[in-house]
Parts: sequence; C-alpha cells; structure tokens
Amino acid sequence: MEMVPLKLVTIVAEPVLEEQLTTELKRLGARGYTVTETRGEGSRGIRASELPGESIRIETVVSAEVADRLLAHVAKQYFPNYAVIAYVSTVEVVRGEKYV
Amino acid sequence: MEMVPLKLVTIVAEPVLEEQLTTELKRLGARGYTVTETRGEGSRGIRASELPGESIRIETVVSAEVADRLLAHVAKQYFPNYAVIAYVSTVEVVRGEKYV
Amino acid sequence: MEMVPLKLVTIVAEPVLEEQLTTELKRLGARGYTVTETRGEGSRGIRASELPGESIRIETVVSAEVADRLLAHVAKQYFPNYAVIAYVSTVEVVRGEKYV
Amino acid sequence: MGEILRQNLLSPVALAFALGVVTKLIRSEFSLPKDIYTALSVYLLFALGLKGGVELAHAGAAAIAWPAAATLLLGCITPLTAYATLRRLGKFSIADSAGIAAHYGSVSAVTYIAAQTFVKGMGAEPEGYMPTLLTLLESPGIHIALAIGAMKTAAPDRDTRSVLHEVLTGRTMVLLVGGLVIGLLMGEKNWQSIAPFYDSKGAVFKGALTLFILEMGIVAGSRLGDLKKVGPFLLGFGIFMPIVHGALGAWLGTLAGLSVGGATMLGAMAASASYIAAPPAVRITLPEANPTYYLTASLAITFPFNILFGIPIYFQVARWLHG
Amino acid sequence: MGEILRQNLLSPVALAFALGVVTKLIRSEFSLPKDIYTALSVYLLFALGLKGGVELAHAGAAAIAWPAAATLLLGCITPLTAYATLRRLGKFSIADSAGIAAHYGSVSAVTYIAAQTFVKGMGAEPEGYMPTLLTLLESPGIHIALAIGAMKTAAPDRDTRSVLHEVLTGRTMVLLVGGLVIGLLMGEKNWQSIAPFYDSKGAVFKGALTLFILEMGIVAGSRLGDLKKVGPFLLGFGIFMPIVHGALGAWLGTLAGLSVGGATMLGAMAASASYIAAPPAVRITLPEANPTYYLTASLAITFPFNILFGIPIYFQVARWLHG
Amino acid sequence: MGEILRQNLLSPVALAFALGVVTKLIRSEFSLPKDIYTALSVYLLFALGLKGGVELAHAGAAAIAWPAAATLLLGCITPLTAYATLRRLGKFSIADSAGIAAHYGSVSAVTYIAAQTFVKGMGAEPEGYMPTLLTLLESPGIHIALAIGAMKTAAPDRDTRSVLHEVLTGRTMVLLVGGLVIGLLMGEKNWQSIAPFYDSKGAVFKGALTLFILEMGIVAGSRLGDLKKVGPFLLGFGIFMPIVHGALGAWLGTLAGLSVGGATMLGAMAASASYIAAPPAVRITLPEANPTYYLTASLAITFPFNILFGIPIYFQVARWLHG
Ligand SMILES: Nc1ncnc2c1ncn2[C@@H]1O[C@H](COP(=O)(O)O)[C@@H](O)[C@H]1O
Ligand SMILES: Nc1ncnc2c1ncn2[C@@H]1O[C@H](COP(=O)(O)O)[C@@H](O)[C@H]1O
Ligand SMILES: Nc1ncnc2c1ncn2[C@@H]1O[C@H](COP(=O)(O)O)[C@@H](O)[C@H]1O
Ligand code: NA
Ligand code: NA
Ligand code: NA
Repeated sequence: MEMVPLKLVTIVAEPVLEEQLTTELKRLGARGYTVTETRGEGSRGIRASELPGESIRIETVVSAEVADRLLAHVAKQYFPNYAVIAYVSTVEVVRGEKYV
Repeated sequence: MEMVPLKLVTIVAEPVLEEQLTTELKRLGARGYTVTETRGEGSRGIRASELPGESIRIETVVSAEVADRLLAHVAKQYFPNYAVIAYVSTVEVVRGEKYV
Repeated sequence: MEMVPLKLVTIVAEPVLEEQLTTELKRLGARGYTVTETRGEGSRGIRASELPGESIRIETVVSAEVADRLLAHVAKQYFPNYAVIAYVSTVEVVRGEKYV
Repeated sequence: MGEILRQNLLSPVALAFALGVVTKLIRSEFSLPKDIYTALSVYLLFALGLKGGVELAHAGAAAIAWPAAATLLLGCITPLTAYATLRRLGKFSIADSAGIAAHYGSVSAVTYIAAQTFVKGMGAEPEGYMPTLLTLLESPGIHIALAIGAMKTAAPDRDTRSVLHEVLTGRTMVLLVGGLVIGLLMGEKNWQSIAPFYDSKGAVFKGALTLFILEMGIVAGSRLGDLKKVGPFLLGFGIFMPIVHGALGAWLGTLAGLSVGGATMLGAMAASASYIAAPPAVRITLPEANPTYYLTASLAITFPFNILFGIPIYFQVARWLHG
Repeated sequence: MGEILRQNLLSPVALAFALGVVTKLIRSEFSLPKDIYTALSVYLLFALGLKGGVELAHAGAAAIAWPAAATLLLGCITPLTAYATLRRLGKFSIADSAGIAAHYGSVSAVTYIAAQTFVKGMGAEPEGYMPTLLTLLESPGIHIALAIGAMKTAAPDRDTRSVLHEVLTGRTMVLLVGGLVIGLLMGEKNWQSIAPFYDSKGAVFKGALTLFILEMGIVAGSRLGDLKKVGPFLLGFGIFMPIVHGALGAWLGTLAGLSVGGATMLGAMAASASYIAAPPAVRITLPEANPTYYLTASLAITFPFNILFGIPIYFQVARWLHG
Repeated sequence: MGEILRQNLLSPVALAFALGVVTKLIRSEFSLPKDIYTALSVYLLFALGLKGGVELAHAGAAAIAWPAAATLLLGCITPLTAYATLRRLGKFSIADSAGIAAHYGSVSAVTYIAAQTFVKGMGAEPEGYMPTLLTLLESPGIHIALAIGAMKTAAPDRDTRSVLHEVLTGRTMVLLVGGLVIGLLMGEKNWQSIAPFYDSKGAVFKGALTLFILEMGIVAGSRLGDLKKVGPFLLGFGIFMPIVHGALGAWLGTLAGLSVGGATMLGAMAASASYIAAPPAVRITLPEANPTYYLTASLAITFPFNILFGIPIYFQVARWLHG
C-alpha cells in the first residue's frame, strides 16, 4: 500500500457557519471535506441557534501547507466571536496524491 | 499559527451513558466535548438499548494528564459491564491553551 | 493506564457500500467498527444516491497488519468506481489487546 | 374463546406486528427511522393523556379511588412476584432478577393501547379514566425492583437519585401526566376542537398505532435470535408471569369496581413489561444485569404474547369474574 | 378582559406551551426530535400558504392594497423603534441593538397561528388573505435592521448578499409564498380535495399545532436560565415593545380597513419576534451581537408573553378601535 | 387534450412538484428532513398495499389473471427495449445501458399514485387490485437488466444474490406485499376502522402525497444541473421511451381487460422509471455504470415528464383504445 502522509484538519463549529466554512476551505485549497452533525459543550457556552447545543464537525484531508492556511483563517475569522474548535493531526492516506 | 499539542480522547459507548460520561469528564478536567450519534458492532455484542446497535462517540481535547485520568476512569468504571471502546491520539490545537 | 498502540482506519464511502464494507472488514480481521452518517463533497463529485451528498464514515481500530490489508482491499475494490476516501492514524487504545 | 382469538389475530394491530416480525425474518433492512418511531410514541402517549384528562374531569375523585388503589397495589406486588420467581425458581443472579423484575413491575403503553382497542372492538367500553391508572403503574414497580437490586448488591457509586429522576421525568411520564393535566384543565369545548386528531376513536390515532406496532414488530423481530440465548426458563417466565399478573390485575380490577373492559385493561397493564422507561434505568443502576435477558423477555416474548394471546385471555378472565 | 384571558390561558395552545416549559423546569430530557419539529413547521407554513392563496383568489387586488401597505409600513417602522429603544434607552451596543431589532422587525409564524386560532375562537373571523400579509412582514424588518448594523459597524468581509438571499429563500418564504401561489392557481375544487388535511379548521392542523407549541415550550423553557443574564431592561423590552408594536399594528390595520379579527392578527404579527429566519441571518452578518440577548428576548420573553397575554390584549385594542 | 393537460398541470400534485423544482432553481437550502421523506414514503406504500389487499379480497383470482400476465410481460419487455435502444441507438456502454434499463424496467410508486389520482379525478375509476400489479412490476425488470449486465461484463466478485435479496426485501416490497396480505386478511370491518387514515380518498393520503411530491421536486430540481452532462440522446430517451412503454402498457392493459383508468395506470407504470429500488442495486452490481446517467434520466427527466405530461397522454391512448 503506497500511503501519503497528509494533514487531517477537524473544525467543530456552529451549524450556521457550515456553508461559509466549506466554501472558504475549498477556496483555500481543500479538495473535499466531510461534515458530521454533532452536539457539544464548550467553555464559552454560546448557544447561538434556536435548538441549543448543536454543532457541525468538518473534516478535511489536506497538505500541510493548506492545513496551515485553513487553521490561520479559522483562528482569525471565527475564533473571536463564534463557538469553534479546530485541530489537526497527521494521517496516512490511500492514494493521497489526489488530495494535494 | 501557534499550535498546542494536546490529547484527543475518543470514547464510543452505549447511549444510556452519555449524561454520566459527560458529567464525569467535566469533573475530571475536560473543558468541553463533542458528541456524535453512531452505530457499530463490537466483540461483545451487547445490545443494551431498545434499538440495537446505536452508540455515541464522545470526543474531548484535553491535556495529557487529564487524558490519563479520563481513560483510567473509563477503564475502571465502564469496561467491565458496558459496551465501550476508548482511545487517544495527539492533535495540534489552535489556541490550545484554552483547553488545558 | 496500560495503553496499546493500534491503527485507526477511517473510510468515508457511499452509503450503499455500508453492508459490504462492514462484512468485508470483519472478514479481513477487524473486531469491531463504528459507523457515522455524514455528508460531504469530494473531487469526483459522484452523486450516486437519490439524496445527493450523503456518505458514511466507518472507523475501525485494528492491528497494523489488518490495517494494511483493509486499505489494500479498499484501494483495489472501491477506488476505481466509487466515491471513497480512506486513511489511517495511530491511536493508543485502552485494553487494546482486545482488538488485535 | 377461539373466535375471539381469531378476531384478535386478524386485527390490524396483530397483523402489523406480524408484518414487522416477518420483515426481520426475511432479513430485510427496512425499519422506520428512529425519529419517526419516537414521534409516533410521543403522539400516542400525549393522545392517551389528553383523553384521560378530559374523562377524569367527568369522573369524580371517589369513582377512581378504588381502581387507583388496586393499581398501586399491582405496582407493588408485580415486581416482587417477578423477582421471587426469577431468583428462587429461575436461579437468576440478584442483578438479573431485579433488572427483569423492574420491567415486569412497570407497564407497556402500547400493550395498554392494544388492550383498549381490543375491548372497544368487543363492545366492552372501559372506564374513561384508565390513562390515570396507566400513569400510576408506570414507575412504582421500577423503583421497587431497583431498590431490591441496590440493597442486595454492592451499592454502585452512581447517583441512584438521578436515575429515579430520569424515570419520573421521562417521555412517558411527561406526556401522560402533562396530557392528563391539560385534558383536565381545557374543558370539553377545547377538547372537541382537537379530538379528531387525538381521540383514540379517530383516524389519526388508529393509523399512527398500526405504524408504531409495525416498527415494534421489527424491533421484536430483531431480538428473536436472542431467544436461544435466554434459556427455556425465561421463555416460560415471559409467558406465564404475564398470565399470572394479568389474572391478578383483572381480579383486583373487578374487586375495585372496574367494568369488564376496565378490568381487562388493568390485567393487560399488570401483565405487560416496560421497554421504554425500564431499560435505561436498569442499565445504569444494575450494570451487571444482562440486557439480553430483560430486553428479550420484555420485547420478544411478553410483548408479542400479550398482543396476540394475552389480552383475549385477560378479557375472558374478566368476563368470567364478572359472572 | 379577565374572562377572555382565562379562556386563552386554558386553550390547548397555551396549555401545551406551559407543559413544554414545565418539562424543562423539572429538568426532563424529553423533547421532540429535531426533524419532527422541522416537519411540523413545514406543514404549518405550507398549510397557511395554501389556504391564504385560495382566499387571495377570492379577494380582489383592491381589497388587499391598503392592508398590504399597512403591513409594509409596520415592516419599516418596527425595526426602527426597536433599534432606537435598545440603543438610546437600553444603551446596548450597535450590533446588539441591530441584532435584536432584526428579530422584532420580522414576524413569528406560530404567534400568527396562535392569534388566528384565538380570534376564530372569539368569533371574530379574520380576512382570508392574512397569510399574504404574513409573507410581506417576514423579511423587510430583517433587512432594515441588518443594514443599520452593517452601516454603523465595520463592514464585515462576509458576503451580505448571500445572507439576504438566504432569508428570502428560507423555509418560511418558500412555503408561504409557494403555498400562496399554488393556492391561487389550483382553484376551489382542488383545494376542497386537500382541505381536510391543510385547512386550519381541520383536525390535522390543530393537532400539529399543539405538538409544535409543546416543543416551542421546551425550547423556550431551555432558555429560561438565560433570563438572568440579559438584565432587567431586555426583560421589560420583551414585554413592552410587543405591546407598543401590537397596538400600532392593530391601529394601522383598523385604519387600513381590517376587521377586528384581522386587526388583532396584524397587531400580533407586529408584536411578534422572529426566531427562525432572523437568528442565522444576524449570527452571520453581526458576529459581535450576543446571541443570548436576541434569542432569549425573542424565544423566552416575547413569544410566551404574546401567546399567553399579548394576543388577548391586541384583541381588546382592536375591539376598542372598532368602537 | 389541452383541457386535460391544463387540469393536470394545475393539480396539487403537479404544482407541489413545480414548487420543489423552483425551490432548487432559486438556490434555496430548504428541503424536507430525510427521515420525514422516508416516513412519507412508508406511509404511502403501506396505504397502497392495505387498500389493494382489501380490494383483492373482493376481486376473484380469475379477474386478475390476465392483467397480472400483462404486467409480468411488461416487466420482461421494457428492460429489453430500454437496453436495446440505449446500446444500439445511443451507443452507451454495456454497463450504462443495463444500469439505465434496470430503472426503466421497474416502476415508480409515486408515478403510480399520481396516475391513480389523475384517473380518479377524470372519473375513470381504476380496478381496485392495481396495487397487486404494481407489486408484480417492481422487481422483474431490475433482475433482467442486471442479468444482462452481469452476463456481458466481467462478472464482479460481489455476491449478486445478496443484491437480489435486497431488492426483494426492500422497503417497497415489504410494505406493498405486507400491506396486501394484511389487507386481504383483516376483512372489511377492520379496514373501515383504519380507512380514514389510509384510504387514498382520505385527507391524510392526499396531504402526505403533496408533501412527498414537494420533496420529489426538490430532489429532481437538485439534479437539473446534470441535464447538460447526460447529452441529448438520454434527454430524448427519457421522454420517448416512456411514451413507447406507456402506450404499450395501455394497450396490453386494454387487451387484458382493464378499464380506461386501469389501462392508463398500467401505462404509467410501464412508462415510469424506478428511483428507490433500482439505484442501489445497480450501483452495487454494475459499479462502472455512471450514476449520473441513470439517476438524472429517472429523476430529472422521466419522472417530471410522466407527472406533468405523460399520464394525460396515456389516458388519451387508453380512451382511444377503448373506442
Ligand atoms: N475540549 C473540547 N474537546 C472537544 N470539543 C470541544 C472542546 N471544547 C469545545 N468543543 C466543541 O466546540 C464547541 C464550541 O466550544 P466553545 O467555543 O469552547 O464554547 C462545543 O460545542 C464543542 O462541540
Ligand atoms: N475495533 C473497533 N473499532 C472501532 N469501534 C469499535 C471496535 N470495537 C468496538 N467498537 C465500538 O464499540 C462498541 C462496543 O464494542 P464492544 O464493547 O466490543 O462490544 C461497538 O458498538 C462499536 O461502536
Ligand atoms: N480531502 C478530503 N477530506 C475529507 N473528506 C473527503 C476529502 N475528499 C473526499 N472526501 C469525502 O469522500 C467522499 C468522496 O470523495 P470523492 O471520491 O473525492 O468524490 C466525499 O463525499 C467526502 O465525504
Ligand atoms: Na407489568
Ligand atoms: Na414583529
Ligand atoms: Na417501467
């Protein structure tokens, strides 16, 4: 199995941001993403939607460079006012060249 | 991007345990968590709810020390009798100092 | 906490493949798996189901050897014609000997 | 009896249940989405509560006193008989015995509805305040059985009070009690305006019931494979315990002054085993109790037995008791 | 007034709402699945639109001209009064003031339905074309308030046009406007064939409404804890602003020629605060606005106030204005 | 014909579909939750089955023999004509041709319901046992087309038997066949008690149908963008193949003794393309077949064509064939 080491960026955010976030991450270089509906609790306790506690988790497999760009963008644009958490890990991807 | 290396603890468990688990992990030092509804199959095949196969996945980003505490607690309290799996990995977190 | 380093294999695929994939990964040595319903967008943009954009994410904690087998199987069997992404990372698992 | 049984087995409720079971037997993937299943149960419980409240406003407090006492008595007796039977005769562990007893000490709302549909079809109109009795029977049995379990096993370090709180504030109690109070308060005219939607005589109720029972059949069918795991004793228990409790319920109901229809329904309630409120409560307070035992007994044995055969039996018993 | 109030508080709508709130007060976990909540709102909105379209076909364009003008006027005035009150008297930040104003400048469809149910129960049949007015009041107030916010704060680098697009093509607009057009086109005979399902007089509508309101009570109840976070000014605002807007709406409606029922409903619409369309639009365009403020005011203060007390008040005002 | 067409285009079904398409054209985010969509289809299919079973009990086995034979014949012919047309004239690959043919050889239950609603509106009451024919047409076409595909391409190493099992035990078959059997068994009196909920003449059925069709419009609308990807041949195929199959169905139905209404419905069934059972079966057994082709043809071309224009055409054909 030829595997390519890439970055898996995970962003948990308010549902209202889904469209914006996915549009922006494609613009910043991601080739795809996966969205899961979740619920959670954080330190800020912002309950910004009608039905409290719901969030979305966006995961995207990208190159290290794109990962940096994404995280910098999220930190600057969304951290100040929105309930968001973002982290990155390294994964080995099958046919990973597709996602670079 | 200043990133902080932290631990991502993942616990997949029976839905009935959600409230207990989240209460306990906050008590043990987690600053937040994200819950996803999943389904699955394991080696024990305990089907403890009316609708079989459903589980919840709880993810929490914590310091290494808190991660140890959480996993020890889960292993002691839940492994003997419940359908549970728990694992931990390292992630780089944006503004990670918030979660310590 | 005695932790065992194992592989966490993640496969995001078209929902129609769920039954096949889970059957096959048990045959190839996985002791369990967790399935989450997700939605996503990829490079191929195959929209193979009535309701477009839905996928499933299958996660399974396995030994390195089984991980290799799984990924090779997915690459050969599903990559050519299906919307699939697969990657692997290392996780420390509580009572990990159970999953080998 | 044969004719009554035949009629019951050809009722939409029994046939829908059978279809659900067959769905699983042919290994079909089909089932109702979980949220739809929840919504149907919300609707059915709320409808029961509302109608019960309206009827309660008509009945005097005096009329309901004896039936209520009989019901509470059943709530205390049935978990004990179930526990003793399992522990003494069945040689089950304390946790398993208490866990199963919690289910049989409580009540299944769908069995209640099936019994109501049945006795009405038989022309034996039950008392209007039956939903109040349903509410009374919901939780005492669970508490008693869990208390036995807690006393006799090492006390778990979980907060049992939070579990009791969950039972008392669960979906079933909120909708039944809440519906009762709303029904009591809103008055006949307001009830008339919403009755076509909520009345158990109406089209929506009967339609929702068949769909719900269809899914119950699927859920029960998916546990049929576990029948061989639970052993012959539990199989017998799942059939004979309901007959004993059902006869007891019909008898106490008759003593308390209930009509044939009402006594049948009280019998069915006593005979039924909870599968919504009890399982999570037991799972949390008695972790060592094997869920396969209590879920299989409750869902795959007693529920089908009551729906298909038990209710007509309790009806016969009630008729016989009424002379 | 006392009797009217009593009647309203004992209506199924008010009681279902109260049950929802109580559900949260006793810290129950119960709530309707989200998808069911969505489905109920889809049904209610579509039903409103369809019926409104059928009635619109009957009414001439002339008949609706003045009421429509009054409605649009309300859509322009109410966000401004709300903004000015919050900014000047309440000393709220620009973003918070504009964010809250966007909610009060728009309209809550459930409040609309509750008002309709109320005036019909009072025998004051409203004009059939009221859903058209509901549609007209939905978005102008949001746009005006967000425009104020955008002008007065640093322009965000998000695409405001896409937000406006979302408001205009959201669930509420699609179903109301779509329903109106279908109702207009399909003709009386087709309407008759589906009316038992969609007509607000019918069983399905009233049943769906109570279940929806029950969940609204749960949602509102889950925000009660935030009441102490928002401070006394917003608490007062959430009650007195509706009264002012409600009286204004009833007055403009009366001037425009609406009946007592119609004027009451226009008052309730003006008095109500949006909680479906406005929150996401405000969240995206005014990130600094605190969601706790606008959601608590809209859901936990103004909505209950209108449902329980406001509507009977606007009705009295409308009656008094009609002499 | 013009008047019939106009009537059809202004029917609630056609208008709800159009609203769904428009929803997508204005790029609205609105759609029904998936579980609600599923629940609506479960209800509609079960309702069809139940009513069909009740009617089947009335009809003799003799009455249905010839129509059943005609239906099975259509199930064998239509996948072959579709395959041949696509492969020979359209120069599609074997996998693509077989994949699309599997869809056109099966049947769309919603098109069936739309045809039923249409002919009843036209006063041409169809035979009561039509749901039985729907059941018969569901799977043969899929099996035949997949068999062609399997024979002519390298046999995949997947278990084709498990795919056939899935088609035969899918939601559609369970609910239709299960409903038929229940309807057959339960008898007229039981049917009457649930008929207001399930009967296609009733309010619930018609309301559920419009909501379901609204979502179908959204699903079809979301595939409109793919129309330019599939090329002009498939576009023409998606319109002319249904006309050919529809005329064939109406003709065979007439020969088999069906009334104008029944022959129209058999025509619509033959003309329709499956989009629930066929897609997953094709996706698994013929991975190289392009889903964009078969889903766009079935959902975005043939389904709208049949709903809006096809059904009135087959009705005219059936009337003409009946002299
Ligand atoms: N430590 C954490 N681990 C996992 N998820 C978290 C954590 N903190 C916050 N979250 C998620 O991020 C969302 C917003 O958190 P916050 O901005 O801290 O209020 C929450 O709803 C959680 O879903
Ligand atoms: N090897 C595994 N990989 C991923 N998830 C697992 C694995 N084993 C078990 N699980 C999850 O943990 C739950 C309980 O497993 P068990 O206790 O082994 O029966 C299952 O329902 C799965 O969701
Ligand atoms: N770079 C990526 N990161 C995360 N998920 C992806 C990525 N690319 C594709 N996916 C997921 O895999 C599915 C199929 O992608 P594809 O085969 O590239 O069209 C999508 O629906 C996404 O859920
Ligand atoms: Na019982
Ligand atoms: Na307003
Ligand atoms: Na066909």
